[in-house]
Amino acid sequence: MSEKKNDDFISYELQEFKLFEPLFRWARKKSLWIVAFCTGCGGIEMPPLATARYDFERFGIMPNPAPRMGDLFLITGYVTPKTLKRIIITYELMQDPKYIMIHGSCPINGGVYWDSYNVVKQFDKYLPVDVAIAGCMPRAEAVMDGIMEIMRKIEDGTADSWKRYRENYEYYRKNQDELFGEGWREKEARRWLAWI
Amino acid sequence: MNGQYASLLIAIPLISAFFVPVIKAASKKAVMPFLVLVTAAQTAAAAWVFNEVYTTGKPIIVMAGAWRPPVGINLYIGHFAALFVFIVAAVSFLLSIYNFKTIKIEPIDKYAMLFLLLMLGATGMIATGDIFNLFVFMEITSITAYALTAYNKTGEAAEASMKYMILGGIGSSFFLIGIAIVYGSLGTLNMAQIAQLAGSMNATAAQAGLALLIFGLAVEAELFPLNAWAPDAYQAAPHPVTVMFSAFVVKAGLYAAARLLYIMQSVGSWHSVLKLVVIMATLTVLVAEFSALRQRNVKRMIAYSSISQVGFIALALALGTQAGVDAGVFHMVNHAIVKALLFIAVGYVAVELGGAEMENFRGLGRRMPITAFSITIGSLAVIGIPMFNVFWSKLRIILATVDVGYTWAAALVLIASVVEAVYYLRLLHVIWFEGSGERITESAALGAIMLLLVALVIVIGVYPDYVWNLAQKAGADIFNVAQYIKNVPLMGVGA
Amino acid sequence: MINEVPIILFVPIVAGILAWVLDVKGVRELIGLAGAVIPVAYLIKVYPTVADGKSITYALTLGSFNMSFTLNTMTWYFAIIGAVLGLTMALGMVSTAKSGYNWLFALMSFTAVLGVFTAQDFVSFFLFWELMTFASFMMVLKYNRHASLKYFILSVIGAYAMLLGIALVYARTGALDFATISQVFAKDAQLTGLSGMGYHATLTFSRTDMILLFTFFLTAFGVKAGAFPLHVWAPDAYSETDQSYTTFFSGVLSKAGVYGIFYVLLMMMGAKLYFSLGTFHGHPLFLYIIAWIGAITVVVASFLAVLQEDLRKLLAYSSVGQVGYILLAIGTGTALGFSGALFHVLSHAIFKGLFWLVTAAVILRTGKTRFEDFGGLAEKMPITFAMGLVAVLSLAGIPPMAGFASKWLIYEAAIQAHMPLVAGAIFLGSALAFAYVVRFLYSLWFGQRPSDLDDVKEAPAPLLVGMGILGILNIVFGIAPGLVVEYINKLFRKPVITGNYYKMITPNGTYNALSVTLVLIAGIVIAGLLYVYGARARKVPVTDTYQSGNPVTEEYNLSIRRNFYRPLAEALDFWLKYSWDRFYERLGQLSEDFADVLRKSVYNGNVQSYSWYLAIVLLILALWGVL
Amino acid sequence: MNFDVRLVLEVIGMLLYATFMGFIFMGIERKAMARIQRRVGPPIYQPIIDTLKLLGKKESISHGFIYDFGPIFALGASITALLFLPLANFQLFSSNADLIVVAYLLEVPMLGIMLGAMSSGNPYSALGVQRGLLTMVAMQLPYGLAIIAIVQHFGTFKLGEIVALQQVHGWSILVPALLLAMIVFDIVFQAMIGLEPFDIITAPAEISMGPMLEYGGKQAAILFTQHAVQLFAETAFFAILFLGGASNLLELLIKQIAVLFIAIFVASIYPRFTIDQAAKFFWKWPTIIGIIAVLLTV
Amino acid sequence: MIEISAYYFGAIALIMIGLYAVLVKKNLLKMLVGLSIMETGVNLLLISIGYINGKSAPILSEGIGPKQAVDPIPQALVLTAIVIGVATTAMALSAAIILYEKYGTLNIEEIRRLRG
Repeated sequence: MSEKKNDDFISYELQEFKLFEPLFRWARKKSLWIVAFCTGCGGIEMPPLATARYDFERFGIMPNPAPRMGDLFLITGYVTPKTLKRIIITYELMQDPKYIMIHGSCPINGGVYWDSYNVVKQFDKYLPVDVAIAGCMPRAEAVMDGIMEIMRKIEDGTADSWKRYRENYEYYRKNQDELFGEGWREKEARRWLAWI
Repeated sequence: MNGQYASLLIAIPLISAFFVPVIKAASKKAVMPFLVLVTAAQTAAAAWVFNEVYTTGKPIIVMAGAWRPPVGINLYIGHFAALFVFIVAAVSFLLSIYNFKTIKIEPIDKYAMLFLLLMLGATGMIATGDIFNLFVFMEITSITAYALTAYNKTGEAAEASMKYMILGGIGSSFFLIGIAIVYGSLGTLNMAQIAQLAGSMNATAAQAGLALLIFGLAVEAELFPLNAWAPDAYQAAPHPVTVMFSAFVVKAGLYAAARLLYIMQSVGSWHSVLKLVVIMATLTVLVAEFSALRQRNVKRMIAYSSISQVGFIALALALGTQAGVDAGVFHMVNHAIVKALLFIAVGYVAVELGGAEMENFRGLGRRMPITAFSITIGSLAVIGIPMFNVFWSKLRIILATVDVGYTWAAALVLIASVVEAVYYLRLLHVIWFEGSGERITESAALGAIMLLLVALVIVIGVYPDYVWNLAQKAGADIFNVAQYIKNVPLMGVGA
Repeated sequence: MINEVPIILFVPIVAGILAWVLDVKGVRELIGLAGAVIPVAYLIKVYPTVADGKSITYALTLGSFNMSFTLNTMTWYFAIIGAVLGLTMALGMVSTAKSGYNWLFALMSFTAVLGVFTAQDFVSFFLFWELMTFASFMMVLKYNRHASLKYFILSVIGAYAMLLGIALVYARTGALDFATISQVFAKDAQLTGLSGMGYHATLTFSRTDMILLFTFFLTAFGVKAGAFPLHVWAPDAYSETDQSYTTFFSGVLSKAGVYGIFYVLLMMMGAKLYFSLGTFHGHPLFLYIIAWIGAITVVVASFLAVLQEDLRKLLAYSSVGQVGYILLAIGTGTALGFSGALFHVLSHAIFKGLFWLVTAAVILRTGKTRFEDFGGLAEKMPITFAMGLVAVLSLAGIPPMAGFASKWLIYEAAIQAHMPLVAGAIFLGSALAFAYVVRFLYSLWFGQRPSDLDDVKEAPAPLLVGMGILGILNIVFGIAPGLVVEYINKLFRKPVITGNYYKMITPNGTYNALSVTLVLIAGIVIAGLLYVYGARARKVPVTDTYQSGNPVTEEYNLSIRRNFYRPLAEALDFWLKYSWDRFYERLGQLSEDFADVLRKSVYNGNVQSYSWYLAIVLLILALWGVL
Repeated sequence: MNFDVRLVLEVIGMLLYATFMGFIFMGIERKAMARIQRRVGPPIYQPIIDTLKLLGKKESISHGFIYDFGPIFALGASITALLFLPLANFQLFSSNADLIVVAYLLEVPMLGIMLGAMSSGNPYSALGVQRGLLTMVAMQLPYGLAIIAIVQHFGTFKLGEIVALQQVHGWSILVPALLLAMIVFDIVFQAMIGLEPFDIITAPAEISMGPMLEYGGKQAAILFTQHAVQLFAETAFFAILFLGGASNLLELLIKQIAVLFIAIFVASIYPRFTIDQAAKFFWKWPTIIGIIAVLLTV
Repeated sequence: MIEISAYYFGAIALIMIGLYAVLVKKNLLKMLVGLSIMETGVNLLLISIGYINGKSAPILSEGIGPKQAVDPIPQALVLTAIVIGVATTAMALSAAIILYEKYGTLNIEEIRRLRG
């Protein structure tokens, strides 16, 4: 399954909108839909952002449970290999252009789990990242700032993690396979068959 | 040709019956062929009579010793009798062939004798014009029937025969009392004369006489609850005998009952007797159908079905209208054909597969296709599927019943018919869609007989007009008593 | 000129018998097909005559009953529906029927139905009615004894109820042909109306008679139409037979019941029933009863259809429900309602016929019937799927389809007749119809395909032809409902619904099918422009969907195959405790037990008790006063 | 049908207007909801941005023909439903179809969405489909009763005539029976536009948007547009049936927004029903009120 | 023509006794005896119908013409009936023998293999 799909995914030719591209770029900036993968403690920073005090909805940001429609993938804390598998799969479901923002120290360098055998130390080895917010935990203001940053990057076209993922797919794939082993998707899928 | 030759109908079987021992003395193997010969002769005679009656449109009156009735005893072969004597003879002829396959138990000569006498009794009951003569023929029929029922010599056979005897004995005793009362008050035994005089009869005597006559015949005619002997006798009797019971013995009883009912229609209590018979007939249909519902023995099941059909006929005959009687006669003909077919086929299966239990019928469609096909057609006909003969007569009966106002009776017998459909269709499913087994070669002669009857069923079903016309004439013969009186050349005495 | 009627009537059964007797593969199919094509051809041939309002009559005398069969405006309508469905059935059976047995009884029921539709007297009506019951029963018996017996018992109860009714009519009028009886009823109705106004008249039929007649005939036709609570046979019988045959069985045979109600109860004795039974809130009482029976049938059958787990059962219950619509429309008692009913007879026949053909194809190719075994067939059987989609759209009543046109008429009729609750039942029923067709779509065609269905092939050509005929009819009559409406207007001899081929105008409403179609197409084009502008789509497999981030393979079950509408069952659990089916089963069981008790106690084997019976009868004779 | 330039222009204009206003309605919905929660909320034109963004996605996937056809069909059907409504002084095609047709057309988009959702093969989508259909089953009875009450009261199916009669005799809701019908219709309306307490279909936190889950990019954009058109059509339908229609677009707009606000207020107060609760609810009070309404109007 | 005479009562009494035996006695033979008694009663009834008080037997002899004799027909009938009765009884008894062989009893309540 995975082999065929990923070939398609790479060979797929992205649509270029010539005339309306600026309009769409503006729209992308103003309408970031979050696929929140609330791992770790960062997830708790989301409710203040969404509610009356900070209210990110005024920037058009909206949590959206459907990854196909999502734009911004928020990784809000440490990532274990097990969660990373899900993150990769969900990320590949999202449609270009898509952005990743990592949140807190743990995905950047392992943070307090720097010596844990079971935490992914360097998230951007596996998936490309647009904005990383340092801190343990970053406060809501910092997160807002990160969001502002990503909006600015979208506007000037430097939020290009999705392009990088396509271009350097071999690299990311190699790292993923190194971590999980070859054919991990099938293995993972089959693991749960026994439970059903 | 002189109409008096019609007395051959009585003479042939009677004389041949006495010749059976002689034949047996010559060669035991010749008994069965002799039976075929006699029944063929009888059929020929009956066919001639049938043709004669229906072409001239006049009944044949045979006067014993050329004495005019009521002094002499007469045979009255009207439209009905001609038709039924022919049916009796024809069915007997078919059965005489069937006998080869089914009758293995000795003494065959006795069987042959009884067979002929049973045929004679039924013929006589239908043909006679004298009430006591009717009793005599009825007793001939009964006694031969008792004997034939017990013929298999098993305990069951003897038991069934015994039941039949006790009930039949009581019934005939009361019938005789009825005759006594009628004779006592009218001084005549001739049916035409009774019809003539019935109006002037002492009311009490007439009521009692009529009721007892009908009671006595109802035992023979299998009306509920007087029919308790019937399923046992049907089940235990040899297969050809069962066919005879169902095809014409009971019909003879019914005919006699109907004839007596209608010749005494000027009796004061006539309508209440009719009503009583209607109730009994309806109950007969209901109880018999329900009893058949869970039968495991197919022969017994069909016996119950036969009883219920007889109930139908009785219902039709007791309606007291021309339409009812016509329908009843039509149903009699159809029922004789269909039940002969069914009992022949089932009996054949029982002979081949060692019993008429439901289990033996599993996969019959593959094992004995012709027999299975015959049973199928027969069953479908009995249920009243269109394109088969019984449909028409059932339709006629229901129309006639409601016409008289017995809607409840029609409703009840129709409910019973639903039950009938259920068990027959279960049987069909067992035959065609369950189980399997090795193919059995079927006898060509029996196959031919069954297919002949099947063809009759279908032909009458598709084109009922001819038989319906016969039935109408025969029905008029029973219903139109004035014509009956006119037809019999009474001597001007007794009145 | 040879009379066409006997040819139309008897060709199928003769072909059936030939097919059964010859029973050679190839030959029997050809004969059977010919037997189904000829009636259609002849019916089309006589169309000009019939459309002019003339009729073609064929009479024969059988068993001294005068029988006559007529093709007139009314009967032609039903006959052509029957014949076209019969043709598609035959096309389907070329692929699905494995023996001459099927051909014999399928074509026998074809003849029987045409006979019922064209009969002009009660004897031939009853004869063909019984034949129809019998032939269809035999088709079921081969597959399932229990279902067939249930069907047969109920049908025979119905048929016998009808027989009683016929006998009662015969007893009162002495006639069996429709013309005379209609006259008697009409005259009697006038007299009843007069006697209601204080004028004394001797009536042929009393009020009791009419109640009896109504009960008898309603039972008879209700059973065949599958009306609540006599519907229990239908789901089993429709599902347990050759599915190609069910095309005809559910599409046409159930219409015989409708035809009976329409012809006998309404056209023949309607006025008399109206005067004898009176009114209820301004509606004729007998029509009110029919309308409510229809409404309850719609609701109950549709709910049950939604909860089915078997493809055939779902469609069978749906058939029952759709016939409920027709009854309901008849029950409105207005010309509009009758038009709606007649139109729905046609549209139900074509869309449900199409459904059953699709089912036949699917079952033929997969050999499965339960929803849990299906999935993802749309890729494997694209044409069949397209036809299934047409049927779904038509049944769900999506506007430019035949199903909508007729349903719309029924809505209008029911609301205009001021039967609000009955009309509410239609709304509920149509939502339920939506729900169950989606079940059909989802479980069969979409979602993940079980691995054992990977080598399923497209349906065989004859089946596709049959489907094509019905599919095209669905679309044509949907876009141009006027074609049908015009003909129906001829039946009433006045324009009940005006308009042109595309437009139907009732007194208070309009529906222009063509404009709806065009606007819908325009809308789809507009939407399509958006689609075309967007990024080119990349085809992904079913496993490439969001499963909360879990990786899945084809071995996972990604479809909800079982208990799709479980929450509905939970919401309805109180009502689902009661079942008419179980009630009848128990009744049957009880009567069998009763039969056992009866037989064991009456025929107890003791000759002495038998003697007692004799004595008791003697006693009764004495008490009766005759002894 | 004659080719009528004016009509075509009107249609195009109305489509643009309705789509735009529909988006604005969706924005109002979000904005008002935010204000009720004491948030600033997105700009009122936010749904337009969202739709543009979705349309501007550079990638798109498909699960097969029906997956693509579903949303297109839904949008087409919504447009159709819209064009058969008499919108203020624009009659468009409304003389060609009546109340029943429009009521049906308003349900057709549902089928399109269901078709697409089902063909994606996602179990969450299937659950959404199931819930959507069950909601429809549940709400259809009171919905039907409300419509029947209207028709019985006015004695016609033609929307134009219903509006005209209301202009003469006053709004429907001034009639007691129709007020009851309006209450019923309003409850049903909540489910029709998919707001709490009947947003069981999408239920974002439970089944991840239900039927829409697998849609992204252009298909989602089409679905958003469809929702906008549908919202406009449904509010207009409400206004036409119960609030006396309108003589110009502004009046219509005011009435539509009034209807919308009621829905928003209700939605922001109530939590979500489970599906069987919803069914039981719909078959209890709304049905009873509906029956009273129709019996009063017989 | 019917006059109430003592014979009638006798006949009816015999019939009733016979019927009683059939209805009540469990022994098959007793039932058959009852049946015979009944037949006798019937025959007596038949005879007594033809009997005219004070007339002689219907045998044509000297001094006894048709006018002096009782009605001869019932007597002829009874002769026939007796013959029939004998035949029936004989049949019944032979069946009883078989029954006893097969069932080992003559109790009618135990001879009920055929039922239902």
